Amino acid sequence: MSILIDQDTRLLVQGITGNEGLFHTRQMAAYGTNIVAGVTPGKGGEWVLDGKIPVFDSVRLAVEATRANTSVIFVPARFATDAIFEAADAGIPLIVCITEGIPVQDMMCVRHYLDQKKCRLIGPNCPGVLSPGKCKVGIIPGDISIPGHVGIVSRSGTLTYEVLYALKLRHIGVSTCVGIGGDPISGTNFIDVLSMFEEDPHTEQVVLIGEIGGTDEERAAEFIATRMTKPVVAFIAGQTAPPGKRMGHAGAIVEGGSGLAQDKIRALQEAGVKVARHPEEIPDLLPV
Amino acid sequence: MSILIDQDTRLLVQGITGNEGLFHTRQMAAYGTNIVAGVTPGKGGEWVLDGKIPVFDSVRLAVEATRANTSVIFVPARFATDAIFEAADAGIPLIVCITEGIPVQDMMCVRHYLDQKKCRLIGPNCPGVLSPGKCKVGIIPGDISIPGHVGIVSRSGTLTYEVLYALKLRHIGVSTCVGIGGDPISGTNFIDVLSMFEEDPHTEQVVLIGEIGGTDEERAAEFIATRMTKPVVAFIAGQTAPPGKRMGHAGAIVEGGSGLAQDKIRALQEAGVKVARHPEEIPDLLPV
Amino acid sequence: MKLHEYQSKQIFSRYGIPIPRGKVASTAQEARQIAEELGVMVVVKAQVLVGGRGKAGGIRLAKDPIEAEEIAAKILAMQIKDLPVRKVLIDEAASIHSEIYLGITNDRAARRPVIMASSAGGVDIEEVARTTPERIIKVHIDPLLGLRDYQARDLAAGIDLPREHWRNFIAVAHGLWKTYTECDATLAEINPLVLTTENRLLALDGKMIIDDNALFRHPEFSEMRDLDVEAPAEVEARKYGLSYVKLDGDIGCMVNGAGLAMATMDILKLFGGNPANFLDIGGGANAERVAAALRILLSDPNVRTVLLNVFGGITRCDEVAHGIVNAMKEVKPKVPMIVRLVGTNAEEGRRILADAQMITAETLVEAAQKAVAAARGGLG
Amino acid sequence: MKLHEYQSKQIFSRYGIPIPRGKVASTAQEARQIAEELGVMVVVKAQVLVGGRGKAGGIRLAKDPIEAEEIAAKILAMQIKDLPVRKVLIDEAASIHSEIYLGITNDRAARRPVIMASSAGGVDIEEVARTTPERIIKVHIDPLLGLRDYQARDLAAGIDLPREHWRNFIAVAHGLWKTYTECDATLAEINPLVLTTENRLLALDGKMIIDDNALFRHPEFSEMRDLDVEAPAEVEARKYGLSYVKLDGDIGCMVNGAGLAMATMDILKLFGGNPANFLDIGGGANAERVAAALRILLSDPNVRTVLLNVFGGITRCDEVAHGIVNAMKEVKPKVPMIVRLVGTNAEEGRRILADAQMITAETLVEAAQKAVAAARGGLG
Repeated sequence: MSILIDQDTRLLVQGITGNEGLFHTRQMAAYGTNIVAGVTPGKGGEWVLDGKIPVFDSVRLAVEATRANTSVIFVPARFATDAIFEAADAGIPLIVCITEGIPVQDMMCVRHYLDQKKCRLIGPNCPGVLSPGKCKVGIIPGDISIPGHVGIVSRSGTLTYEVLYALKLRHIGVSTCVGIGGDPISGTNFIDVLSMFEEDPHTEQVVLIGEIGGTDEERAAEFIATRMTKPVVAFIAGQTAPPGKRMGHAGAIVEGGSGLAQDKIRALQEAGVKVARHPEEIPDLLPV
Repeated sequence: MSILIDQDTRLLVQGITGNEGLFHTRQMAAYGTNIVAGVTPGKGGEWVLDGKIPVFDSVRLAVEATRANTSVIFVPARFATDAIFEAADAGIPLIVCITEGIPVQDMMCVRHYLDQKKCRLIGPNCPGVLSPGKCKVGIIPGDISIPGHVGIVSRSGTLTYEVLYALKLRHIGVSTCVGIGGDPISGTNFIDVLSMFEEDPHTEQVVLIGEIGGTDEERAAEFIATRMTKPVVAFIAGQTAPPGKRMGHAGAIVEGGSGLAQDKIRALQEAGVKVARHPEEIPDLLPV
Repeated sequence: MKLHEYQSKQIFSRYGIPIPRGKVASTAQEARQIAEELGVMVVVKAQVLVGGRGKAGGIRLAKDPIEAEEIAAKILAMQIKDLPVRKVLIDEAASIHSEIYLGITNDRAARRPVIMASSAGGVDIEEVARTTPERIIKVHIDPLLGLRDYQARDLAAGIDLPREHWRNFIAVAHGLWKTYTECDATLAEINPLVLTTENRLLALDGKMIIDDNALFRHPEFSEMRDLDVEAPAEVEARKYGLSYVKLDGDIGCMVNGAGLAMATMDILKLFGGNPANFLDIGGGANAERVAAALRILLSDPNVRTVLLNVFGGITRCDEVAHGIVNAMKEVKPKVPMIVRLVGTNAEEGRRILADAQMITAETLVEAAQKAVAAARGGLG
Repeated sequence: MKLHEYQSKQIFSRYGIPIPRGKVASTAQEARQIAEELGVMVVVKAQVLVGGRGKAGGIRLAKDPIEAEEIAAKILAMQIKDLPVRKVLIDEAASIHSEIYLGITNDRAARRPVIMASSAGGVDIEEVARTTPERIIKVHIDPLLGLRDYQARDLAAGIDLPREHWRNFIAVAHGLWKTYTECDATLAEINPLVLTTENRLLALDGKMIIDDNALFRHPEFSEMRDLDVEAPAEVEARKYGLSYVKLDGDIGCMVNGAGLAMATMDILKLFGGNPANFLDIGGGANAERVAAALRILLSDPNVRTVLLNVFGGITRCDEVAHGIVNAMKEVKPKVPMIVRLVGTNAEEGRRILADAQMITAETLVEAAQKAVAAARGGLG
């Protein structure tokens, strides 16, 4: 088993005819993801991937025609907010937004709106979700991870790939890897994913990869201490990051003394979480 | 028993120091309504009704101090929208807005917002709610009705008083009388109140007083036909109203061939509702 | 309140919706000057707040300024459905490829704004709704979220607009949404929105209705109000905060409360009478208000009798009766007056009025029957 | 991006928030002219994007134009916390009765905007938050509904503002909300908002930070960017779409991915090294991008060695290696280069780089250790 995505995922790709959208559609299809439709406004009626995937003008039309139940968004930042609303209004229950660079006020509105709907958003500014051997939604390389029982949740991209790859080298498999994204306001937070892993019978232990900025890791620590039975191993990036400077990700910034890596590490350790000193230490800390 | 308001109502009056607010606070208190607080921004700390009712600057403060569970709004139209939001955000579960003249776009936002909260709004542009012998919230004269088992729901004011009075003269009592208001967008519609009456064990029959404009009566007819077991008698005002003209109430207008009294009467009759030809006929149509 | 075409289009333009070049004229001479300035073929359009201008000859093409002057002179001398034409709009003529309807209004039943588009533009949209409703595409808008791009695009796709025009169409839809919300409109409509042979979208005709309840936020609109569209008595009534609607009958009605006023009109009809008006005098009913209402009501020469129907609730009937008596002294009506008072202190109220030599009634049925009889000359 | 005080206040003013009369000057002479125009006592304020201007002597009163010129000359010659003062704001001096703090920012944890007020205005609000948090009143705003009057009133009541000023305060709060939303600010702050002895509310100082992600909606802000505040290398990096932050150490870092870049810095520190920078070269890593990154990195004279850490995922390591080799040919670095490639086709990538005479590493630990050693002169 896995969380969020699996063999029943019927994927819609928003922005399918763009460079990035098309490239990753090909990758996802090659991985075995069931991609049922694409959307590019103005290109409805076309087909991509050698005529295998129909393109629609709108999400509503795509859902009506293909019963898509998950959407992944590759459209540019200035159109991505609208793409999220469109998917949500079309009744798609799971939206994965890869796009980086969405204004934070847009995301506050999006999050507020989605909280009132039965709709989960992963991201934005995230690598997506991978359930090894079953389904890949997003851009996480498929060949760096094998199926197994470790759940991974991360605010990062390549750092997560590192961890997946390090686990694979040690023959440790993954149930699902969820990239929740590096923006200050995300559709899904650590706690949301941790509680899914806690309930997923096939996930036995969890790796949490956090970074400076915000207090999401601290709240995750509290959740782990009070509500989780499965062991959690963590890594927090950015101990050497200076305050007041954005470290690549829009959300990775220490502001007003808040968001320090040290505080997050301490909170996690106090919650009984083993915190790795560097990414390659993670496999060693996982209980056998 | 009654619906919406009774002896457990702890009433807050928004706009209590205004002319109308103060006058009707006196009337409601004289009727026996438990008025626990008033709100007039900038007049917090004062007392009204011979020092019996404290005035607060905000609904939040009033609720914290007095545990008010119902609010009635008498503030002028340009401030009424904000007063509704304030009451809703302070967690008041029942808001009765007497104010006439609130812009319709404001009401669309209000209704949309409240639909996502556990908050019921009666009105605006309504006379309020009366549970004879128990509680009065609004401006319905208290002495024109006696306790009993007829539920009344109406879009009108004085026309409702007429009906209450006509019933009283025949010694027919009322469980609760709800004025839902004459605006195009109301917080509460016929169906909401009909379903409350249907569930209220002390209400045995219902009088519905409608008027031209909109299709709320038609939807009520469908509800009555499919979901109600209690007998309903109706009266629809405005058979002689010309199309395209607003008849006093903002919502009383026949537009684009929709909202005609004749259509409403037909729909109600087809739903098995006895429709009175004039208000004084209503008592005759009620089953004994 | 309704806005004229030229007013609506000026507002559209402010929100980025493209409109034809043009100007409004009050005289034929001005019309000629405007046509000269425009320097192209123009359309002369009567500005009256009523439908069917085109059929009535109120919209005509002029090939040059001289013809524009002639046509403007003729149109400015017209009455369209009883309304005088006081202004004409001189617009540059557009070369039309196709006509679209685009409008936003309040959907009462859905309690949300609805944006509608149709490829059947340029004709009466209510007629389209009746005969070929599938040709109207409707999308409801979340009032807190506002119109989304994808919704506007859905409309464009729904009316089969060629894709190269989607972007412009979406911009027009956003402009109309801004117009609708920022002006507190209950209707903001472009009909037709034309696609010109030069591939431009252009709002050729526009209509707006502003929410009267929201005028306090828009003092600028008060000056735009066209009083021609209302009976003078209705304008007068508004000054006193009275709600008055003129009808065709001969029994003047004065009632407190809108619902009761409608019910009173209805019962007159039920007993064979014909109400001359709707008139809600509201709560309180003091002498000044009642007097104003009486004057307005009696300004209608058709009125052969007056029925006063007042329910005394919070206001006691004896107070109301005094108010009526004082108003009667001032106005001195020459037609029979039937008065029905009911509710708190009704008996005392009736006694006061009986002294004032008015016909009183206890029930609504009795009042209606007496009023009908009086209008037929059988009473008073 | 941060805006200067004078820019923020001009924007505030556009949204109806009262600000002192004043103008910005680049020379002492201009400062004198402005002071003459104002004709009253003025304040000369250094415009630098850093806190503590007052303490540094960057804000001074001038009683007449001559003194304004003298002071402006001095301030324009200053450096405040390493930043040159290029402009001064000349504002009319206000007679202050009391000082308020009013600000709106994004509350990440609550995922909503929060508006904050304090009667402890004029001082560092973060200091107030630490020492007397009860003096800051916070109200969260529904992003779809916007700031409500009652919320602004709650703030006014919460900071014990005298009631006669509530109405003006609410207007200022609405102006600030509009500023915040329409400018896509992540911070819009008035500190202090003063109550003058003439009973006016006046935004004496202002600060705004604009969401970099939203700049595409606000081309006007791009021109306002003050490049002084950033290291020249950071400005240069932005041109290439690279994310670069200069640090104090001697090991230059080039990594694909922000999280991995931070983790790389951290592990260097863990093994006793000191990273010279954060640098995310993003996905792909073609030769041009790598070359630009290398140039920027090597422009820092402290850099004694370079660590390249690239995870090959979608992009294969052999491709990346070719990119690196080509970049090296162009840039020709003179310091030792440690390269770690991991992921898809890593072995082949490492072989290509070995040919290019670079030091390769397999694990992150190995790479970090080699880089630390190289920086100490023990390698290369």
